[in-house]
Amino acid sequence: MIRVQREDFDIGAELDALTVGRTDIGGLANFVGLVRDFVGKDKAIGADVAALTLEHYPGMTEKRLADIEAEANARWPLAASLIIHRYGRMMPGERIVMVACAAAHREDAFAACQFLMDWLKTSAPFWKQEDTPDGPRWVEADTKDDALAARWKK
Amino acid sequence: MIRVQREDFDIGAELDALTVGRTDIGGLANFVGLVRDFVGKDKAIGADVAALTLEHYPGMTEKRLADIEAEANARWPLAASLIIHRYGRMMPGERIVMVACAAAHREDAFAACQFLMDWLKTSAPFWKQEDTPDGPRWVEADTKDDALAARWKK
Amino acid sequence: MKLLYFAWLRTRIGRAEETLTPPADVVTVGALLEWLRAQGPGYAEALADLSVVRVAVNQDFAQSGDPVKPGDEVALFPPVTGG
Amino acid sequence: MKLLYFAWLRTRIGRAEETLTPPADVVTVGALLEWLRAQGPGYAEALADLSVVRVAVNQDFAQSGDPVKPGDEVALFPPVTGG
Repeated sequence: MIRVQREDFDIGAELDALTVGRTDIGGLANFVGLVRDFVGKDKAIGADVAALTLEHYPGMTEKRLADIEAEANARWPLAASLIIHRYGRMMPGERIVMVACAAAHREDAFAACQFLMDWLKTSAPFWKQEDTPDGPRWVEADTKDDALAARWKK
Repeated sequence: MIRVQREDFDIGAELDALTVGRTDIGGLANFVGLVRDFVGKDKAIGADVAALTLEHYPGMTEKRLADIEAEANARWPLAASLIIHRYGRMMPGERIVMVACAAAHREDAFAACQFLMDWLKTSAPFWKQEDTPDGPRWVEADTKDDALAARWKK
Repeated sequence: MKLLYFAWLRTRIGRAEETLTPPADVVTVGALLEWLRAQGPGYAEALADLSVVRVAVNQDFAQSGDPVKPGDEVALFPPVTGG
Repeated sequence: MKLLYFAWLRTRIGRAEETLTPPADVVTVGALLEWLRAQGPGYAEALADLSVVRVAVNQDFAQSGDPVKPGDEVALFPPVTGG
């Protein structure tokens, strides 16, 4: 299941809904992305971020997320999967994205969850703008994310 | 933080407690292990499991989990980490274990979370006994888990 | 043809969307980008470096040689940065 | 010396813990296991295949050559299966 929404989400409630009544799930891997208050690798050297605004492409964003989720389900035997991605303005500490994958075995759940995050980062139409002391700044794509996504190429 | 307990836990509340008030966390990776109602790779060929009993070694179990957590924090720059492992009798669908790692960047959070699960599976003193139609059965260690843990050897 | 612009392509071009009618010989993504670039200084600036411009045609990623035709929805945007 | 047994080692030996006084020349984990094995049929059965027996001395994993001494807490158990 995929959802693109402005509102925050409740991780515990979402995970419970994913696994409730199921007895075939051995492992549930989950990733949550949050707004950090600094840019780059290191808080000590990075600029401050006061807020983050996520822009998306209504229609294509949902389509891409559904495609990515279908690809994960084709590659790994998943019992359940979920992608929630927010858009709009968010403050540091707020949740941006959540990906969860449930499977009989933990390796499948972990691998699918990382795959979804890597692909989502490099192919789902979202763009981040940060409010910094120098004004708003569009986040540039990170080549490291391309490298992380490339490891899943078959 | 580590906890060894008989009671169930609330994933959402635990994750919220781990990240509340923090603005330096970009990624939160989480794994939850649950009781499956079948043995082995495949439900179609595996025996049914009616219940699972987890035995542990009070004292050493806590010590090992604390050591493992310290090792993860030495290897990756984690903002927060949590291991909760239950013992006692559980029914299919119940939560057994939860591992969560928060970091500025998602690769560190994912890697540390997988490391903790792999090490926990092969070095924390817990033993599973399954109730099957043929009676109680001690689960045998899986050589696959040894292989997964070995990838972290430096 | 419906054009959509996102992120800094939107701010540089100065609008989020518009309907344009390129000449009949503009039949590929690459030709469309070349033609757009000549439509004014905002377009020229936004499309100066095509290595940081991504294109979707009817909500699917498209390459320079892929076809475009009247009625298509064509979106231009920078490399994505979600997640 | 305090001995603890877990999982099927506990059920085969028939108790969870006991205090024993091995001979003075039992100074390694390996020697302790050999001596224990001779203490009765339950011990012999439980310790028949040492490749599936793990040992902890004072709550740290120990190998066959590691020392044991009076007053130690020595635990015997199968390979762990938690998580």
